[in-house]
Formats: sequence, structure tokens, C-alpha cells
Amino acid sequence: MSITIKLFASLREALGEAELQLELGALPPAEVVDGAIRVDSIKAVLSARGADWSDAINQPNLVHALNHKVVYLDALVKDGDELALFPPMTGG
Amino acid sequence: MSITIKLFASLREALGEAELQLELGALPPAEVVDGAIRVDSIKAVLSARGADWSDAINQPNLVHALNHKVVYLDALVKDGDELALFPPMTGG
Amino acid sequence: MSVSLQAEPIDIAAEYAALVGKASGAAVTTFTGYVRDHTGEDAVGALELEHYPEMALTVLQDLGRQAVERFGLINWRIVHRFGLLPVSETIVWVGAVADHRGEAISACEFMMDTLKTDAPFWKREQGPEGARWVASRAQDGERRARWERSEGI
Amino acid sequence: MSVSLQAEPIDIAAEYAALVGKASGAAVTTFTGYVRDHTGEDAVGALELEHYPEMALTVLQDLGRQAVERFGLINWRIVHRFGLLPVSETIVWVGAVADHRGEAISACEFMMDTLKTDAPFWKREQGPEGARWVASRAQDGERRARWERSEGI
Repeated sequence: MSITIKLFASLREALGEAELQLELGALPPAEVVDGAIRVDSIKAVLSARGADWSDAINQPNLVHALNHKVVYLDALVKDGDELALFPPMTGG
Repeated sequence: MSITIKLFASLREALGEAELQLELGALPPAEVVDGAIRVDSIKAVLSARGADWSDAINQPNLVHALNHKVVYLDALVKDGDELALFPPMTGG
Repeated sequence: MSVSLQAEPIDIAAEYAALVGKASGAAVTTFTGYVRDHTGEDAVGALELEHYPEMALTVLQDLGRQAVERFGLINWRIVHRFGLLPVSETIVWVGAVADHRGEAISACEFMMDTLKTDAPFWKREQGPEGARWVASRAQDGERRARWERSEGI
Repeated sequence: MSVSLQAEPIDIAAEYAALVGKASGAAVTTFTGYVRDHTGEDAVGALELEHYPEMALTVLQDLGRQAVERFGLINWRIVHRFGLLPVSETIVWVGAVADHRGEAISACEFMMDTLKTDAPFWKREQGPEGARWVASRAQDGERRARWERSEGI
């Protein structure tokens, strides 16, 4: 099961990565239900990469977009999905 | 005492005049106080010109502008002033 | 910060460039009104716009000043046409420059709403059954009245 | 009824002509946002605009569709830039065409307010003391929330 993670703006800058593929084979199988995994479980996996990741991924107001739509932490991510994480948007 | 009367739009069309000079010498002197006369007294003078004038001048919603500012019926008109009468504005 | 009353078509690109060129605001809003080919279900062939030139100038200049005071505009411009206007022609163009978008958008709306009821112009529509004066709309009076009640943006 | 995400400057005169040329509405409102030379009291030298292209396109197209549904727009256009933008450059241009002015003005405001908080762009300001990410403003969230509560115009 492979998920594309995209990082933008201050998050991208803090972590030095714009995009990564997350293979979820390493995850406790209990987290994966019917081939899907919650957004907060993915954030837990990313947080485990180190203190800088934990700080950046758990900052308040982080926005999660699944396949280009903003979602809550309970959204279900499936194989091949794209999950983007970024700070509040400041366009216009 | 001479006042310029201007008429616009449907009022101008109904009365066939765009502008006239009103000499108020013919008015009952009681109407003129300290060299000034109220807008409604001027309307009474104009209404006396005939049935078409009376109808047009006394139509509801008529707007009165004294020297380019909208005023109420109690505004005081003086020698040399310009009083315009017209239906509600429909610009833009 | 000026008004133009004109018979000629409005050169929107030139007006926009002049409005923004003189001011370094971050937010610009414009409104353009065109002659419609219908009013409700009735076809309209052209519009005649009668106006009271001296008063129109006074009212519109005062309107711009009010917009500066109320919304802190950096620049504004009102262009209003008179005379015979075929369908699809421009009637009016209003532009507002401000530091922030709320001010620019509200100022533009304020100027248009106030202009509709307070500036001495009168529309006469030419249709298939002859010409007729356009009646003022209660809705315009209501939009105008909102600005009396509200404190701006 | 389209979106453009572009690095190039916005040709406002051309955008306006294309917007109106395709539609016979009577009321057209536009908004243009420019790079300010200051934020509060701090000088700004230029703006870097980062974006998430696929999502930005999806969000802005959906925003236009919502504006049509809500305000009955006849035409609309959203142009948003990305990349390095010097002071005084255009950032965003929004245009709305409708039958009446209330709809055109409100739609323009709705699109700008929603775009600010919902479209994936991030601003980074270059100032005398280096570059910094622009924080989102609570005020923008409040302006956005008004459109959830209200029924439109």
C-alpha cells in the first residue's frame, strides 16, 4: 500500500522534502481496515521519523488535503491516494 | 425676485419646457419672508399655470433640488437660485 | 479622484490604467454597467440617458469624497455617459483603489448603490412599442438605505 | 468560466475583453490584487507565491461553479499567479458578469473571500531582514465565514 505525501510552504521548508512515497507495510496491521487508513494514523507514522517531523506534523492548524480536498483527521486514505499537509492558505 | 426653474425627464416632456424664469412679483407678498420663499409656495405658483402643470407638479415622489442639492418642501429659495424639479433618478 | 460625464464610449482599459497608475494601492475593484437588451420580458433597442449636468457633477464628486472618508480610498473614478446608447454599450464605470480588498469592494458597491438613486440621470428605453421612461426600483432605494444604517465595510 | 494559474503577469485589459466579449450581461465587476510594498510597518521587497497546482485548479474551478449557482453569473474568470512577484505586480484577478450589479459585486467578493482561505497558495515576503512566511489572518477567516451564514446577495 503506497500513499503519496506532499508537503508545502513552511512545512516543506522545515522538513526539507516536498514529496515522499509512504509504504505502509511497516505499520501495525490493526491500523489498516478494509485497505484504508485514517489520516491521523498516517500523521503518527510521519511523526515517528524524528523530533523535527513530530514538531512539524503536529503543529496546530495544519491542513490535510486528500486527493485535492480538505479533510478531517478521520478521513480514510487508500492505496494510490495523495495526501497533502500544509499550513493555512494565504493566497489572493 | 427671479428664480430659475429647471424641469427634467418625464416632467420636462409632459410640460414641454426645460427651463423657465419665475418672476415672483405676482405672488401674494405674504409668501415672501426676508426675501425668501418656500419650495412648496413655488410649486403652488407653477400649479396655477393650468391643469397639466397642476398634475405634473403635484405628482407623488417628485424630487426638488435647490442649487444642485435635494431639498424638502420647506427649503427657502432666494433671488438668483436654481430650483430643479424631476421624477426619481434612474442612473447607473 | 475625478468624475467624467461624457457622450463618448468609455475606454475601460485606459480608465483602469489611469486609475491604478496614479495610486499604489494593493486592491482595485471596478464595476461596469452596460445597456441590457431586455427589461424583464420586454426587448430594449437602445437607451436614452438624460442628465442634469451641473448637479450630476456635484453629486458624483461628493460621492467620491464620501467614499474616501468612509473606506479610506487611495484613488477613485466615476465615468457616466449620457445621450443615446445602443444595446451592449457601456453606461457607467466606477473604480476604487484601497489598501485592502474589503474597502475597495465595499466602496465600489457604495458608489454604485448611491449613484443609482442620488445622481440626476433618467433612463428612457426604446422598445418595439415606442419609448418609455424607466421607473425607479424600490430595490434600489433599499440597497441605498443599507449604507445609511451600516458603518461601512 | 475558467481559471488560469500562471507565472506571467496578468494582462488585465485582455482578460476584461475576453470576459465580457463572451457574455451579454449588464453588470461586470472585477477585482485585482497587487503586491504591497509594506505589511503593517514592515517594508516588503517582493513576494514569493508557492502553490499546489492540481488542488489550486480544482478549488478555483469549484469556486466559480459555486458562484454561478449562488449568484446566477453569466460568466466568470479567476487568474492567480505563482512564483516571484516584485512589488506592484498583479497577484490575482477575478471577474464576474451578471444581469444585475448586486449579483456581480457579491460574486466577486465571494470569490475573493473564499479564494483567500481555501485555495492552496502560500505567500512568503522578502523584507530587509530576510524572508518570512505570511501568517493567515483571523479577519480572512471571518470574512469567509460570512458566506456560510448568508444566503448570498
